[in-house]
Amino acid sequence: MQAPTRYYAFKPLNVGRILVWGLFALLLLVSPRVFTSGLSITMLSQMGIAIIACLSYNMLLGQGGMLSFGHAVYTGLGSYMAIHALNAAGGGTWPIPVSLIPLVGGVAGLGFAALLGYVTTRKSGTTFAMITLGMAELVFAMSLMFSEFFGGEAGVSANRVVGQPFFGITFAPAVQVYYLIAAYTFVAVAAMFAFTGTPLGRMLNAVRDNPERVEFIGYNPQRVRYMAFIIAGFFAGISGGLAALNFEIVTAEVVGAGRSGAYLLFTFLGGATFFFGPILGAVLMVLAFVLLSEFTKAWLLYLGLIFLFMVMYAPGGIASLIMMNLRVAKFGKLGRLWVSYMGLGGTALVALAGAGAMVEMVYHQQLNAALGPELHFLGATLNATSRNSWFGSFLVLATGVALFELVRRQFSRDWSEIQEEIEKETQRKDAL
Amino acid sequence: QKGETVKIAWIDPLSGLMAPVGTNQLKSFQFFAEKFSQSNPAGVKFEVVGIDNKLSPTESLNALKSALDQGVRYITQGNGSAVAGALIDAVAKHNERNPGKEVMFLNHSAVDPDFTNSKCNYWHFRFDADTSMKMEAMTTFMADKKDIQKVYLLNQNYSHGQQVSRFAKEILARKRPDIQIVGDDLHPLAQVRDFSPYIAKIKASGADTVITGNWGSDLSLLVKAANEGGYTGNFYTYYTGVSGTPTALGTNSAGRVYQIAYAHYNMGGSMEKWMGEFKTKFNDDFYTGSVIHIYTALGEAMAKAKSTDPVKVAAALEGMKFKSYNGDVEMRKTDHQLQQPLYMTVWQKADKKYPYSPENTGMTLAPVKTFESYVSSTPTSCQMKRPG
Amino acid sequence: MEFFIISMLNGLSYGLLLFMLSAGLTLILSMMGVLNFAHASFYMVGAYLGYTVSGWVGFWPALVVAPLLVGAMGAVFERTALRKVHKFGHVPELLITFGLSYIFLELVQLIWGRTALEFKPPASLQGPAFTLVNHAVNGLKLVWGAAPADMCVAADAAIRVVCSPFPMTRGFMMVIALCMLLALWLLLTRTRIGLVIQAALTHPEMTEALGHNVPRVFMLVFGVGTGLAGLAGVIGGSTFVTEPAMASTVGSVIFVVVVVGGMGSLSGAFLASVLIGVIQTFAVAFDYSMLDVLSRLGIQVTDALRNNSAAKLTIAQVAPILPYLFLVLILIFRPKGLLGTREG
Amino acid sequence: MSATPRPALALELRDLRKSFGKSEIIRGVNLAVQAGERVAIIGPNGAGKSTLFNLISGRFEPSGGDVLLHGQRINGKKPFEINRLGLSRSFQITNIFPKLSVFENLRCGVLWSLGYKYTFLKFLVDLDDANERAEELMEMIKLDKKRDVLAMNLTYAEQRALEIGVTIGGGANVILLDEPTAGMSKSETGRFVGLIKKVTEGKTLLTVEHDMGVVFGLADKIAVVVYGEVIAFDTPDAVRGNARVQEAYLGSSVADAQAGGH
Amino acid sequence: MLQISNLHAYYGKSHVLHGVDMTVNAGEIVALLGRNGSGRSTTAKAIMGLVDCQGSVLWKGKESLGRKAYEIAHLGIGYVPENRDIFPKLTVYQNLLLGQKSGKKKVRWSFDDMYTMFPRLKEREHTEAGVLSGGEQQMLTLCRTLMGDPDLIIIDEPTEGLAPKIVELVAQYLKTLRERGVSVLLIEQKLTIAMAISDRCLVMGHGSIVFEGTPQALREDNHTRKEWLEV
Ligand SMILES: Nc1ncnc2c1ncn2[C@@H]1O[C@H](COP(=O)(O)OP(=O)(O)OP(=O)(O)O)[C@@H](O)[C@H]1O
Ligand SMILES: Nc1ncnc2c1ncn2[C@@H]1O[C@H](COP(=O)(O)OP(=O)(O)OP(=O)(O)O)[C@@H](O)[C@H]1O
Ligand SMILES: CC(C)C[C@H](N)C(=O)O
Ligand SMILES: [Mg+2]
Ligand SMILES: [Mg+2]
Repeated sequence: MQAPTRYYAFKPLNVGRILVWGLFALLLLVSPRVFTSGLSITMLSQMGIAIIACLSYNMLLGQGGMLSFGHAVYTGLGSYMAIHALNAAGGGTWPIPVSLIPLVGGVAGLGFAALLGYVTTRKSGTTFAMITLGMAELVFAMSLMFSEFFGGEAGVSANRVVGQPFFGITFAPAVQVYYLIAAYTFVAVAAMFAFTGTPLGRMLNAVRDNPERVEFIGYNPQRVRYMAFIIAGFFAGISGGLAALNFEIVTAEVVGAGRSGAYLLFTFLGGATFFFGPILGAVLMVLAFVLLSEFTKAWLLYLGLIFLFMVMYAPGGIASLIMMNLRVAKFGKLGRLWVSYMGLGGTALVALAGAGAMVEMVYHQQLNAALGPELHFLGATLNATSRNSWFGSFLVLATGVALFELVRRQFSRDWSEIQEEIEKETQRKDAL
Repeated sequence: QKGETVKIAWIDPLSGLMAPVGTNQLKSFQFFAEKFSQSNPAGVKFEVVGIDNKLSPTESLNALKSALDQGVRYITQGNGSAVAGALIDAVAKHNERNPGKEVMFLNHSAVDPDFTNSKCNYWHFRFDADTSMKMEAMTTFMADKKDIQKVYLLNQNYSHGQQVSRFAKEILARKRPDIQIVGDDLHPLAQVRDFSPYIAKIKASGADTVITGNWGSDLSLLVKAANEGGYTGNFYTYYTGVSGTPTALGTNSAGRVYQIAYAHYNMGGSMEKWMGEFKTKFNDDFYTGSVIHIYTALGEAMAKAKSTDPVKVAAALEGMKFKSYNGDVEMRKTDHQLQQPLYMTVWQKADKKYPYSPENTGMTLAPVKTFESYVSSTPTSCQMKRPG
Repeated sequence: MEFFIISMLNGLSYGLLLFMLSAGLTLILSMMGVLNFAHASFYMVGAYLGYTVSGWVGFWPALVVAPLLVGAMGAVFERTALRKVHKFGHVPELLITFGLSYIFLELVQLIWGRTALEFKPPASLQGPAFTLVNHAVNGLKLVWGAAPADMCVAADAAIRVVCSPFPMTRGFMMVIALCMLLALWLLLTRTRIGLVIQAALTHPEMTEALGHNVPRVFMLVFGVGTGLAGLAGVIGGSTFVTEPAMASTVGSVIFVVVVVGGMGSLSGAFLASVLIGVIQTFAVAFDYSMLDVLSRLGIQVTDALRNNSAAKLTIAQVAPILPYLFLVLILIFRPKGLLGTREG
Repeated sequence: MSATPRPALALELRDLRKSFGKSEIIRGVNLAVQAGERVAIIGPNGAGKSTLFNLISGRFEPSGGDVLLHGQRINGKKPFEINRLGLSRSFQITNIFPKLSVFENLRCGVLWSLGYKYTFLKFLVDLDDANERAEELMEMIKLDKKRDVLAMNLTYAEQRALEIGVTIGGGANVILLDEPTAGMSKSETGRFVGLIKKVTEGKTLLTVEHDMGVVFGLADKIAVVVYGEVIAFDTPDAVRGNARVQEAYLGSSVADAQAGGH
Repeated sequence: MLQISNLHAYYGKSHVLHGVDMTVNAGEIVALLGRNGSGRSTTAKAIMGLVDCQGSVLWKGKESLGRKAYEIAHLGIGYVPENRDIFPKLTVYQNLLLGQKSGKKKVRWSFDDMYTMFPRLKEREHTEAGVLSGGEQQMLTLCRTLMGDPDLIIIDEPTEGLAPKIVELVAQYLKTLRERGVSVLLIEQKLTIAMAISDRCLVMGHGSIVFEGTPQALREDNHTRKEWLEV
């Protein structure tokens, strides 16, 4: 039989795709020009690192259905190997250029994933999750016991300014490290995207959906999981290696359960079902840990609440929200929603301001009372002990919530109407 | 420099395991910033910028970056030697790579002796007494107690605990070779819920004294388990006075728990007034005395340097002698370790003489012996590299 | 000998505390398939509520009231949040409990502060339940309550006398845990509710179509499960310590218990908790390390090796991480867990 | 598949046995299927037909006896190993990849046999042979209109068709189908039988069915399994006439099946 | 007894039932026929309250639409789904036990009735239901619903995957049900059987009822059979 039109192939010149990747590259390039302060440079660097880590994590979670509680083991061990390599380079025992150090991390991640993954990937589902949890706890405990390699809880530090400057690049200034990280990020993201389109990548999805059936079409699901695990370990290791360069110190926390949990939470928050979801998650992760905790003492509370609401109302993560709206936009109906969106955003902000003020006052009373009862919140001065401030905040909150509910009802009516229309349109197209 | 504002970035945990201690210390810094802004020889105003580092070295580096962006030139930290080590390193690199924007690190409680020995650094100044100094004083005290025969070492398995154990063995062997070390255990940090197995083991070993560097719940649970398990020996500790532990000790262990520190709850004088004020204001106890050292030292050094530039202040602070609440102290030039008196105190009922009762327990830490600076002073191997 | 007995009792009672915690978790996991990450947080909330309530009405009423309150909170959480994400699958369910644990931790710190509280057991539970007196000459003797002081001191200094009291609180803890085991066992095997829940887990619609009010049953189970955690909290909080870190320190160990025992197997959880409790307790007593083994085998040890931290590590030092080692080994060699019937 | 002349027997079962716990479900089955033959397996519910398939395809390990595929002993091999030797099966309860599209499902089915194995250094879009084969299959099972629909959104009959498409995709020459037409209306069943005939052209086919119309329309030979034993293995006409089969299985509805008329 | 009028049902956004009207009287077997995908199963689910729907479903004169599935079950409607939905981890016995409703005293059916009906189930009484053969599962589902003692039983494709002999048995039992006063709404593919035992036939096409009448009438109505039932 002949297939006259090969319509399964992607368009050879996919303009949209080139545009997206071009924009991504551009974004990586200009970001440090826009955000120039020391903190923002290091945050940008950390975002790059986190992007690689979260994407590699999503290879397991989103693409392979493997819920791992121990991904930090591979990023972390990658970091350790990289920092030892950096020290070896600095000590002159191993002439390796600094720019290749992250690869050392990658190889280490790959090696450890091959070693530990051999046991973990034999199982799937909750058993897999629990083994990874156990492994992670063990590695973390060992990191405090075997101080030769892990440097105890003081960790291992190094100096990344090693060897001769190469075209003036010493990696002393943070910006130079940022560009190294950006380059790695771009390549790693591209490589991981490419992976989704390979036979192994597709079989990984099949294993996620129905591991039993995979066995009857010739594949060994354990082998598929294992190989994916190793590849994910490699990218995780690269991310760890970059982190070692960026911080010039590696401590036990990099293999800790908290780190693994963060990968899971933020990958999910970004959206595990879409390739780009974890990228958003990674950016948010850095923002949450570095910035949110500086803005407010209540950051953990906010983080918990964000998770609660996101999981309840947007279980597909931010990526799925974006895709839903893109779909609406594709049918040219987004215009009908933007007023609602403005309304939703506005009223939500009002409600949040009210709630935030109250939360901040509580925290202020508990933590910062030494500075007097006054605190600044969104440009206003509140008095944590005065009835007026409390009453005012509550009023703001109540108004916000009430208005929000009104707008929300209107919005959800509009939304379902639009969805129905879209459904009809697609059905009509199918029928043609 | 008169009238200038000196910002000090406080980089310590406000969340996680050490949050109670961190919270207390941030309050202390803010409280005394206000006090010392009112009067200091340099006439500067102190302002504290509190940044939560979650007890994480890497987060601390972020915090440092953020502080630098805000134009901060002085940072302080103390919880966790891992963090301190990372910060010392980062500050050193920063100062090297960014001349003219130097930052000074004021260490208020990180007690790893390495920081003033093998890893000593010009920009780091320690106002606490390090583990070896405290052990020096503690063992001097123990040397006189002839009824101590068998000692058990129980510590957290991380650098601080390991060092306590190491110094205890070394120094006891020197001062009281007749004392038998009947046990030397390390347990994971903040993981153990139930210390009764350790108590059973201690009892089985026949130890009459336990030396422990434990803090927080690791100390309170240990003593609690000891009381329940019928262990009647003494405890020699580093951190009995720290948040949470007094409550957990309760009234049970009167006369059996000793603490070695550079300050205590019943110092009298201005300290007594401050602690009272602190307590009424926050309903919490002030115990991080190094805060006062830091403000005193900064004020005097700035006055001496006639500047708030860390480069000049550091030069002035080196080797400076000043008066603090615990007497004459000196920032030793060779290693930047403050030389100061240490106090042995014991947990007992608060009374007229020693009235201060932490966490309203009705108990107090009563001084039993004072060690002058020269007693607790330890030699240093520091080869300080000075800039320029 | 008395060291052995006391250690055994310590191990058992610690194991039973673990069981109290994991019982609720097992219940929720086996019945609803939800890996409740906030379980330890409910335990913590139980301890704090127990503290506050016993301040108002005394310990014994608090022992009843606080778990009920915690259970009610659990039920409300199930109704308002967990139920909404049930249809999205297990990972969202797990994550929402993750989020909840953050919120609980912050709220507890806001309400009760960040330092440990002094939550004392009532006078009737203070003091020893019995005391073991080991007299070097007269041998071992058991005395109910505290041993009179003169019994613990020998007239002759050469004779060694050791008194080992066993605290009442621990005895009480053991009794409650055993009652819990019994009650749960009855609930699961003697009532239809257990069947309904298991059925609803895989086929909720069908179960409803057969006339069972599935949502209410789920709410009930979650309420009971968290209520059990609350009960464990009141007991654990007063026996050990009530502080914000109390949740995170037991958090992962109870997962180990549930998995090692076999997911969803109550008897497995019981066996696993007792086993882990006892192993951990006895491991503390062993000071052997690799070095000791080597030297006993007559192998020359180099100085470098002597200072190697891995070689120096004693069993006592690794005791607290033994559960995780146990977990990994069990899952590799017996993925069903000790008494589990199914995998994954 | 292979160039070597294969033995005439595609599949042979020798005294095959399987017990679950105490109860023996398969009690010594002997069966020899010639290459290119279509065999229907019928028998009462719970007789062990699906279990037989599970034993052959490696889902269960036999408790006794041998399974030979093209003369090679395959007991105890893993399902994927058996599949690679050229045997493929479908399931009684639909068993596909719900979150992949129709096309992706089919393409997954063909990858291994085209030699792509675990590769991650080639792009799927560049695998012309795999893509063409998947397209072909899609047309064969008449799902080309639903190319990009996720499998979980297909109707039941479409899912059954996809199940068969995935099964035959790997180019196996021995195909096992477990109740392929269950749950279909008569009209669809007719269409489906035609489809099955077409896609298994020249291959060895074993199928389990309760629909006598399908059985008689499809099979060259019929094996009757009752209580874990083959009580008859013969041509359709001979089986229909067999009194034991009548009594144990068919009842009077054979007449119905014929009345339904295919 | 059951009266449905203008019933519309939706799966998310897709509109599947377009105004179904039908009745089932006491003590009657009604066959609901139609092609794959015509919406018969959806009708069953709609009656049980398992899909979003609008319209009216009167059961014994009272509106049951909008109630929860378990309430409807308690009102006396039993449902045997097409995909079996046995509880795989529970034993056969436990599956049957769950069919029983709590608090109901007098019931028409006992365990023994079930076991005499399908002796095969008795043999496998303490086996996990998940490993039963396809046909055994089908028997179990039927019995499980009967244990709840419904007044109306909706059966979706009960003969799927059953051996011809058992199919006859099932047909026989459906008649027995009718004798004991249970109404049956039978959704079937096998026309011969459906027409042989039912009192009335309904044919469904594209989400609404396109034919109603006796089996005899259907047999004679060639147009309907061609258009809505065969190719
Ligand atoms: N894993 C198992 N454990 C125990 N018994 C099993 C297992 N698998 C199958 N059985 C039993 O083996 C018998 C045969 O089952 P099988 O599925 O092979 O029947 P079948 O011939 O395919 O019937 P049907 O036509 O109804 O699908 C059944 O009684 C079933 O309960
Ligand atoms: N869960 C669902 N989500 C979306 N559409 C569905 C769902 N279930 C069924 N449908 C669609 O609704 C329509 C009617 O389905 P229904 O199952 O009621 O048909 P049926 O007459 O019972 O057919 P069958 O013979 O296949 O069982 C079909 O087009 C089907 O694709
Ligand atoms: C403040 C102390 C309780 C902590 C101690 N300084 C440490 O090394 O971690
Ligand atoms: Mg079968
Ligand atoms: Mg149907």
